[in-house]
Amino acid sequence: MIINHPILGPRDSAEFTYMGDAALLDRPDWQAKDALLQFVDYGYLRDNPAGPHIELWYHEQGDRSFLVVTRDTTTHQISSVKLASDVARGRGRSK
Amino acid sequence: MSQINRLGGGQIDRTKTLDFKFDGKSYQGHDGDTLASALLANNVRLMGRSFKYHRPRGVLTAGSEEPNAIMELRDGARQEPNTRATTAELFGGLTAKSQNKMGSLRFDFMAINDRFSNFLTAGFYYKTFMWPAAFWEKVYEPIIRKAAGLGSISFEDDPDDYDRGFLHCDLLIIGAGPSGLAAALTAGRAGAQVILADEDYTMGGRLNSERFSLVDQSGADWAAKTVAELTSLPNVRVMARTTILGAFDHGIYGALERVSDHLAVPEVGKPRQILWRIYSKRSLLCAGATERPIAFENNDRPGIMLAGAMRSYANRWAVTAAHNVAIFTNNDDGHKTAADLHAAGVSIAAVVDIRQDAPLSEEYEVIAGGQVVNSNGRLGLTSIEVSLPDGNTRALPCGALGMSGGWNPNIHLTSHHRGHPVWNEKIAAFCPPDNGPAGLSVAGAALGNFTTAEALASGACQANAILKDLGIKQNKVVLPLAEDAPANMTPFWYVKGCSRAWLDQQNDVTVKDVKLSHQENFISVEHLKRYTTLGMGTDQGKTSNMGGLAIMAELTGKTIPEVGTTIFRPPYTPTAIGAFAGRDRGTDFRPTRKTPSHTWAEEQGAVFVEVGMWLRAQWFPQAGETHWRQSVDREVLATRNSVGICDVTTLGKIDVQGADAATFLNKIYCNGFAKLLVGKTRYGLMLREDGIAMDDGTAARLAEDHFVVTTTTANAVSVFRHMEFARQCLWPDLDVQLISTTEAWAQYAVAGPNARKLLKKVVDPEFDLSNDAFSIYGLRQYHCVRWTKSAFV
Amino acid sequence: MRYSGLRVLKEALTGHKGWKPAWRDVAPQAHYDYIVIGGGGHGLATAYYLARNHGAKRVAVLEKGWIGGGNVGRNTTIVRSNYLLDGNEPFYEHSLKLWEGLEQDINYNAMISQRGILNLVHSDAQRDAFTRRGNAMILNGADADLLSTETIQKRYPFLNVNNARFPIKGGLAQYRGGTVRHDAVAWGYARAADQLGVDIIQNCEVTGFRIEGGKCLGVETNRGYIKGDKVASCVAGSSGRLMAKASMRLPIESHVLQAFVSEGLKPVLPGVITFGAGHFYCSQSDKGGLVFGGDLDGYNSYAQRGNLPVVEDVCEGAMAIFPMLGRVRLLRMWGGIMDMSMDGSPIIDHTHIESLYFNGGWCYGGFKATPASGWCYAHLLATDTPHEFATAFRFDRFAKGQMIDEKGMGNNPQLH
Amino acid sequence: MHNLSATTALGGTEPRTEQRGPITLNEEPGYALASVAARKGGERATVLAIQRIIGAAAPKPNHAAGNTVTAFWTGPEQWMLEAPYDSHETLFAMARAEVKGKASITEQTSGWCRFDLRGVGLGAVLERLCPINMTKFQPGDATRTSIDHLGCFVICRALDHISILGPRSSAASLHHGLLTSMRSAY
Repeated sequence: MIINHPILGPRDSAEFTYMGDAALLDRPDWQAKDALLQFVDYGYLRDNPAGPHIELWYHEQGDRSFLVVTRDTTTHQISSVKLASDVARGRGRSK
Repeated sequence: MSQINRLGGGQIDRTKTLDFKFDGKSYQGHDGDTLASALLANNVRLMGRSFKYHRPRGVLTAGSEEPNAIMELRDGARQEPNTRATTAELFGGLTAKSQNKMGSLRFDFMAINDRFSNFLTAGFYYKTFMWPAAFWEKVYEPIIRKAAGLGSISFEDDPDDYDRGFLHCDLLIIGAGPSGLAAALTAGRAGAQVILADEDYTMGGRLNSERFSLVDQSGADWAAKTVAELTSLPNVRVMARTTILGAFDHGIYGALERVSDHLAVPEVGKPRQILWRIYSKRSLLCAGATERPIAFENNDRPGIMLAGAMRSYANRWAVTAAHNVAIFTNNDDGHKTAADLHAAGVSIAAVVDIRQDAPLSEEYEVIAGGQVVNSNGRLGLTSIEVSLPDGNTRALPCGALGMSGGWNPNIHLTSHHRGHPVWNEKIAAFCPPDNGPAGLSVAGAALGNFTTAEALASGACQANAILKDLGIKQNKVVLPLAEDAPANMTPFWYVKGCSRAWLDQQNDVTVKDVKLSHQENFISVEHLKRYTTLGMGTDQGKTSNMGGLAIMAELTGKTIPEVGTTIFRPPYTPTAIGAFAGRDRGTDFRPTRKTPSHTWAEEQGAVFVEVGMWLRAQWFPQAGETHWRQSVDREVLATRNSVGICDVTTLGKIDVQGADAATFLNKIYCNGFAKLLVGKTRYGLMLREDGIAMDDGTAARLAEDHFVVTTTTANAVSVFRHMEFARQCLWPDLDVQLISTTEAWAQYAVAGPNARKLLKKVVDPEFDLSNDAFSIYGLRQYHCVRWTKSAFV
Repeated sequence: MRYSGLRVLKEALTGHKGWKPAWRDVAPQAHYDYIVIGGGGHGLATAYYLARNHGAKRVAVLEKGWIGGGNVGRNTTIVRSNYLLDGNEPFYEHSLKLWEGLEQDINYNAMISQRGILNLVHSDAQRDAFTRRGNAMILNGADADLLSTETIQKRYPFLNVNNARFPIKGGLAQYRGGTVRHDAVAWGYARAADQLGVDIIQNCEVTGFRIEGGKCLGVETNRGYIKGDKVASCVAGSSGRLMAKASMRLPIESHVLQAFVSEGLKPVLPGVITFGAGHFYCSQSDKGGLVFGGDLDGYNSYAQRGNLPVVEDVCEGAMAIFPMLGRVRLLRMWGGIMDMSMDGSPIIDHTHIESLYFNGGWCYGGFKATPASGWCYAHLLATDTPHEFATAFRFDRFAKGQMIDEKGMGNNPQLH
Repeated sequence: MHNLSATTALGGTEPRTEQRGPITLNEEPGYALASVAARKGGERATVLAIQRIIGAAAPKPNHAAGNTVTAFWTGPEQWMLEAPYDSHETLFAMARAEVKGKASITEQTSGWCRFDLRGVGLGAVLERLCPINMTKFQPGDATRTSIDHLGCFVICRALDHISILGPRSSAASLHHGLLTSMRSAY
């Protein structure tokens, strides 16, 4: 597969390590009242869609960027690639 | 002259005579021959035995779709089972052996199976061999296993090297027949980065197999001239002997280049084969078409082959399988073979055409409305039986028979992404699916454009469409005028009433087996394939599948497209495991990581242990020590009583800097680091998100905003990955910078009561190693050396 | 109709006219006691054991395509019970025992071939781990044998013991492990179930569940609504897709695993051999092809095909231990959808929806589990209590911290 | 204490040189390395500091720049500085002084081994090593990719001169891989 890195351009996916569903960005607040329940959900349940899947790829053999990739799991076609740090900020993550 | 079946003309170099051996017997061929053409030239028709019934087998095709003429090529460690004689280039000194036989090829004791074929029908083994239960592994299975399989291996290590590589292009053209060459000219002259790959050693495809001319030159000459021009273009890479074996995601193709297979031994330092990973923006499949046989009783004897292959042998290799040849056809193309062979001086026994309105010939007999219903000849064809339109049967002596049942486009790569082929009624064949691999277009015969003129035009046209998509200025190439005869064809799959009519010649699947499969409810094409093994041989059913589908359609009262087809998977042709592995074998299987003291440790005779690719000195045996415990006990005691050193460079080391470095470490470790004093080290435990321990190590604070973290050797990579995840995905606004320094710093642990004493010897006196100055978990930096003191090793 | 050598003889002499369909093609009825969704190995085995062990009468197996078309039709055919953890080992040992008597039980020769499985060891740590595992196996009634390098070299002289990046330092053998003709498992169970009255319905795709008041009443299909007293999902890699129709999220990701077969060869390998320092395992089929595989491609996929890097990785493993295979050709590669669970172990359990049951999360170990999976799932469906060998395969084990994580990889489905 | 002798990454006291056809392969031990990573809010200052250090604009992604001291881009807001060891033993300290706390500097000297390939026709060697599109790899281009399982930096110094930096501990494996490619290509 080819991942079109937002900074570096098209790169072979073999340079990357797959890190799973990008829902992992939405790490629950560990101080929430129902933190345990939320962490079970966060840690163990997945949408696992047959279709567009938003997922994390780590450019381990490249520039070490985490990317958020939208890829169709039935065709492997990739429709969007973003820097994970940008996406994380967009989802309200900061410090 | 021994090559009694050699004709005039052809594209072989008669000035170069090559000696070779088949089953121990010496023969001669010429440069440009394949093993198959050279054997045919020497009147060798019997080349193998079938899988199940051990029926005599001769060559069926002239290409990589060959199911029958498969052999053990070469000797010793280079013995190569199941090699197609039809694609093996002849070289001086080549040796080949027939396979899957007991005794000699002519007298194969296993041919007894053929007598029992009535018992050995499709799937018979699922119904028996169950009693007594213990007999399966002990008795039945060993017999079956010994009988099964085709070629054998040498059990010696493959002595040749393999390599891998990466190529990029705007346009990958797969196949260098008329459509591929026209496309390459179009795109190449337009300046696009083009790769043109063909599995054959001579490019040109069918142009090399036909007699017609392109205006004033032969097809082969035009192909050679075109290839020469393409080779001269710096933006075109012409790759002969290169099979595109699979279409992978996003325009990536696997390609196998056979660098040295046409040589007795690879040149020193050169690989036998290279597996290229080709990154293409667009690709164009110009893989041509494969002719279909027609099933009739005993249609599997040596000498019975595809009519188009006969034409290739005659026109390209100047060879005929026999001097008296018959043709069985349902289309006009079969007549071309008769005409070409006749022109080459081969006598034509008759052309048997199932069509009442078959074109007639003044040169030889054409039996219109006839059918070949049986054949004779123990180890090779001697005659055929033909049913005439008037109901009578006539015997026709002949040494070879060409079958032409129409052509199937070579659409294999288009279904590598599981796209389902689409039926084309006009040519009665499956054509490329609409949902083939993104970026892959198809041209020429692979698209069902069977005439040369159509193929040339479609290649150029598709190339221009691709150039347009790529934003490259299109280019009008003037193509030579070429034959444009329509391929009149009446679909005809098998002769009615036959039972032992072979569909899959390698696996011995007959019309009868398809009928049984249907009777037992194995009707889905996938069930048919799996139950009968139709199309599961080394040829993957390139010549056999269609017949089975057509018969199943008839049995179920459905149309062929309703029955459907199994789809093709990579590789296009079987590919050496060694090639996929490339140079990653033996001690080069994976990189080795060595510590700074590795050479010293080797000199001390260390025994190494493998940890995370590192070689770590485990213990240092001394003279007289025979068991590892003796060495280890001695070393432990020495450390306990005095001092020991250990190269712990293999531990992961990560530099953590930034205003929020301490906050960051607080988040990823169980332990707190915010309050760690500068100059101190603290043990840290890292957990996974599910609360289970992930790694442990120490973090040393070099400055308010600077830590060095150590990890275990095995987890160095995954801990760094986890920290990057935390930094980029969880807390993207923390001011933290991470960089691995595992490689940049050597690291030694010094332990034991005399550790301080030892340090004093290597450190300049101004460095205070007293307990007050250098206490537990203390840390000092001195020149380019950092010292930490910890109770954790 | 019973299969036997005598019967084959008789049919051979009478033109094979007497063979009957291995299973009937039937149209769906309006109502079943049990609806098993998925005509793969596990689904067919479940239906068979429902009828055989529990006397269930009205059982339907709904298959969206052709039976045996999922992972039972494309796997590397290995059976074994060499597990470490208590939640797993008794279950897989039960499965192996069922394999051992399967052919006589279902009157179908699935060519269960116990030629042994050997896991190679390449480091001291690995030897320790395999020693522990071998002991766990023996404690659970399975067989295990720790082999020295010398024994391995003697028995498998063609293995690359020394001239390797990762020299072989021993191995763990299970002699009762081996291979099975995978397609025949589906066909054999289908035929046996059919003979007990089970309806096997091909080309019948479940498009939705009818759920009212927290209870599942039946399934919508492309061939109409079918009422079912108990509805059992058993669709392996398609679990995520199917259960989403019941609005369930699962502790499962679907990944692609590729497998490979070589051209046919005269006997090369005596059993199954796995390479411990890379990702590669290999056996030889009765037909002569080397059947081999390795690691997952490592990304979510329902596409049933993989990519080159893993093909190369697997062949590197092959060449690392069998340098004699360099000139053997890879004939065909294919990809299956693996229902990778969060701890690498399966689920056989009720769902939170009444009358709706779930069997899945087999990762790439589902084939060897086929008989026991069917056996235990049938038990759960018939009795509403988990079978004693499958009590650990619960949905709630993640929330309760009772994961069955053989590899200790945690919730990284692609690493199990 | 200071009675130490330096060895190269390949373990010798002298750098290794190999020749095959038109291509030369040299082990290049004599370079100091330091990494630069901008701190939050210090991005602009870091770029300017690099410009002062290398005498050229800080290289953009996929690029290298500079003369005696060079820099190549290694990641978002991250660079590696490289300079001859003999003249720039204190590259780390110098960089640290120059960035004035706006960037994190890490000593990387000897963390990476460097091999230089020189000669006409380097494409044929490189295409056997890594997926870089060699028809487009121009002087000033620099990237990180995987070579024989090793994460390496590849820097095009000139059309006939390419540097490869790999992890020091695997220098022997990398060197062997480069040599194998040279033999396969020429």
